[in-house]
Amino acid sequence: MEQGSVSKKPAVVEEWEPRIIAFLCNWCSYAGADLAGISRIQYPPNIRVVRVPCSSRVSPYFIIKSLQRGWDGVLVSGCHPGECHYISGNLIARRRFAVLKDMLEYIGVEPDRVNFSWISAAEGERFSKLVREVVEKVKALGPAHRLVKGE
Amino acid sequence: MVSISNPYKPNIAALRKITTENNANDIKTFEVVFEDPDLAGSFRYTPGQFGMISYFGAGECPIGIASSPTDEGFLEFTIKKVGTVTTALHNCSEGDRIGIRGPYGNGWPIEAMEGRNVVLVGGGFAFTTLRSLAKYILHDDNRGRFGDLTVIYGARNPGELIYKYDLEDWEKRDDINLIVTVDKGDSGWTGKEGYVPTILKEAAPSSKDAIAAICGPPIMIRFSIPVMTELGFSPSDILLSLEMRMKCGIGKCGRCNVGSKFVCLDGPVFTHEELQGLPKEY
Amino acid sequence: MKIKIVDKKEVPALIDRLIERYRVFAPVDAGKYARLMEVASGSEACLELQNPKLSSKEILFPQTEIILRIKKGEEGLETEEPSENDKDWVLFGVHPCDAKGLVLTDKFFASGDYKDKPYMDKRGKTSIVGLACNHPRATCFCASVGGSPFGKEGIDILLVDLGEEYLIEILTERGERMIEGVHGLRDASDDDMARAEKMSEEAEKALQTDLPIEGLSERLEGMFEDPLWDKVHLKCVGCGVCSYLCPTCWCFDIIDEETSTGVERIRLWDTCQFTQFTLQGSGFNPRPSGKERMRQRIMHKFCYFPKEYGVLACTGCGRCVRECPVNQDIRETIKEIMSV
Amino acid sequence: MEGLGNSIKEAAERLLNEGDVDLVIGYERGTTPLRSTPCFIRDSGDVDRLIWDPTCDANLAKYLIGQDAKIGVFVKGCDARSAVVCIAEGQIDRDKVVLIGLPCSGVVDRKKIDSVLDGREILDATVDEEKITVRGEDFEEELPTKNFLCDSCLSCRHRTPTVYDIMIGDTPTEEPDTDEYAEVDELESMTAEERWAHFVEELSSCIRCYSCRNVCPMCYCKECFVDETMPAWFGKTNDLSDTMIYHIVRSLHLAGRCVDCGACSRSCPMGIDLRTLLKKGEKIVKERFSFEAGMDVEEKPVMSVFKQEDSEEFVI
Repeated sequence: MEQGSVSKKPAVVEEWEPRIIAFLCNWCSYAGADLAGISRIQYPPNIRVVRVPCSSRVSPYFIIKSLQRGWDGVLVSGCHPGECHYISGNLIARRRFAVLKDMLEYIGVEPDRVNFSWISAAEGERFSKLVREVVEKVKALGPAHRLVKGE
Repeated sequence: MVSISNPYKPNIAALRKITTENNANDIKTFEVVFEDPDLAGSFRYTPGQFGMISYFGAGECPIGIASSPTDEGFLEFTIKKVGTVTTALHNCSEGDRIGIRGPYGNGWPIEAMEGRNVVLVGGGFAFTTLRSLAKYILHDDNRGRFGDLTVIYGARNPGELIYKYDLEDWEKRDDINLIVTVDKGDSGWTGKEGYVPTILKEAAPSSKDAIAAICGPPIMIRFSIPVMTELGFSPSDILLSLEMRMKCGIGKCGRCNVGSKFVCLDGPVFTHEELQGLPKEY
Repeated sequence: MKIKIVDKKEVPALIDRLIERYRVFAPVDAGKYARLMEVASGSEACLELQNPKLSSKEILFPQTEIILRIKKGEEGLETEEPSENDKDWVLFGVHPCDAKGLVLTDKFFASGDYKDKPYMDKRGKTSIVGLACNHPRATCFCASVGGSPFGKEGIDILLVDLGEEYLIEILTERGERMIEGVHGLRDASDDDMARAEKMSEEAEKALQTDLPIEGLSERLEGMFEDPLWDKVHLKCVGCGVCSYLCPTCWCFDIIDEETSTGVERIRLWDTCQFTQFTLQGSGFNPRPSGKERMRQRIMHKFCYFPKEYGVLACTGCGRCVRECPVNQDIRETIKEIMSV
Repeated sequence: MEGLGNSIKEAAERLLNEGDVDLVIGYERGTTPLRSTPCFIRDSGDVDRLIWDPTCDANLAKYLIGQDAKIGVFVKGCDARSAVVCIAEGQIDRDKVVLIGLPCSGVVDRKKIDSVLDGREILDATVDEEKITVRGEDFEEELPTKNFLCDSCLSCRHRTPTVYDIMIGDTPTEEPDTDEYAEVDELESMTAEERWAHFVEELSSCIRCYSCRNVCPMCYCKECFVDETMPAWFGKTNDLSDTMIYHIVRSLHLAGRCVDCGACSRSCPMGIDLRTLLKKGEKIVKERFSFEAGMDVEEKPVMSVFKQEDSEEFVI
């Protein structure tokens, strides 16, 4: 673009898309996500999936480190209570997530940034709805700043 | 205000060759060449000195220089995969760039060794700077300045022996008395078996007009020194290279402070006599 | 030696004059304690408070400092040193024990073949305006370790609080340069100087100097294996309070942190009291418990450093006595050592 | 108070003389006004050093971790609960510890006292349960002890040790009037931005000296998560994000384990109020799992068990 002529190209304001990290338990939620894919169910591409053996494998370090690294949202999904492949993994994790969610909210991190859900291997449709819901909520919050390093 | 050079600024170097040294392949030798050509020529060091190796993003760690000053144009570092930086280095491939600061430390006292018989006792992968010293002594320009050279080197098992290619060359030479041992042999092993201190006692190198250098795990050192003393080596003729946690390499960060000495500045090589004067905190 | 007088209400203006030519760091009232910070105007400085919570070390040897930036450029790596080529600095209102601390820090970081450039660059452009201590605290013991409440070591201009005014004693040529742009200072009268002298004596008297320092270094030399060390450390929990607040603790750690633009090599405070300070890759730790660590801190300050530099590595500021969570009092430790 | 002084010494003397313990850990007079300091007594001849008054604020349960000697330790209500948590978590062998309960009615907060003296230095002080007398260069003032107790003590619900082998004096009875979650409730009523601003302001002066971690009996990890290098989860510098995360994660590790003894806030050289952070962890666990730390040696740690009916309203 020489200095002289300035052509009026429509300013494509690239709409900000949130980046969301999703920890999916291998036996249920990951399978649910897989089912959504196989059944060609559309859902926003904002999530990046990390497969974990069980929702109880997700330590608060993973979630807080993700927030620190600038992920705009975190989703952790495991088997429904009672259906855990390891019997009580999700039940132990449920207490941990409850304390973590309350504490992060207390510190001032927006509640919708960190989400927990139970998705079974058969709930492909529900998984896609969940992802859409989380993406909408995080998009409403805007880019993450609190706890982000180097902000 | 006179501007002083920054001792923390590393020189960039490229990994030209990476050779795995042991079967467990957690010990590799890295052949390194400085990017800045005239630095390659001016990087003067003596055997026993160490460099601070940087893997940018992981940090720095002190590694003894394994090559001999007689090797032109490159440096060698033998590194065991233990912590963050060493793991990052082990994941490197040839051509990758690292940083090198140094050379640091006093190194083996070459002048004190000239004209005398030299006994080198090494254990495990701490044999690196002794190998540097041995290669230096064996080099044609230097061999004449030293008397008999005895090298006793041991490792846990044959797979853990490093610098096998050097050991083979040294076996063929007649101006070096090489004794290699392993704590526990395996089917293919035909050489000596036994801990280094016992083999040292067996070999019983004469202490007449001789100086000894020991470098290995603390337990090997603890049991070798009494043998040396029995053989008549005086505390001032037993040299040791200390292994301490280091971060700066230039005597400022305080980690390697033992008594009023800094192992990175006043060491890592100390005579047994000097060590007797230092508090037992190494 | 020129001695001036300035009214207390003129001091903020004096600092504003300095701010025009220097970056000025002065004690600021941080609510629960005083803290040395950069001031944008003289009115922010508060000279009435006691010694700041952390010593002046935190300005010239900050807790976290980038010593190198590594950019992953196209043709490989470039290292770049952050350089603050801004105005010269002035540390204003520094008590003599902190100024002495900086003298010892200079001695250490400038010694040997390798100068600590990050510190030396800052120290080289820094002038010190000292503030004499009219009311030393019960926990201060500078006089017992070779200092004094009106000490001048490491100070370019010394202020003495005479009540309504400050006596200004210009001690060095750096001090001259600082005072050049400042007018409206009248010369001190003999009476002023006499009052200052009397205050100095009173301050000296107020300090308790019964600490047996004489012969401490020599005594410690032979005490490495003494059973005293088994008792002395028992209540210490191994935190970093005494080292981080101390003007003469300089140990540091170097780590790399990755950023979006490359890698930052960061120097940060560390202390021999932490468990991992001397922990080796093999798992061996020459100082495995609190006993060895406390012994190291005492031996380094009162035996090893004096042997190497001929002066104690303690300025008697009393911060470790006041702030230790379990009231481990270094004065008691010294007395125990001398009574063994 | 004087009667208690003697019974403390007698209890220690008997334990040492009868060989029930090799060591007694208690409090002795500190070296600066209003200070006590932990003391370790092996010879019964030294029991005279032992004291008990509202300046005895260290949590001595800290010194029981990793000990194999038989130890007699003086514990306030909160310290005893710390010992219970550590026993329940297998860090202290109950048979090797003789818990000597102290009748505590709160310990003084030196920072509160300093804040009313505006900079004047205390040269001498005497303290009892009614009043604190502070003397300086040119002043002497009497302060009602109850107005200068630590926040933890003002709302303490467990003055009597939940577990003890010997009780010195009679067990304290009166219940405090202040609500223990007043500060937490106040913060909860704020907006997220205000709460975030509060914690940024409070934690930004942290110098990572780890006195809060090192005085806490619950922090006994061989290698703390901040010291880990493989992987290095969070940074070790006093960068704001890393520092806040250190305190947040520590409060997560203490949820359902912290007994609100206040030792961390008292130890902080920068005067940071860590209590409003840790008290939230305690409240969450109490409301969600109706569990209170350090009440029963047999009860399993709350975060290592679960119930089917645990609340999950936060799960979407």
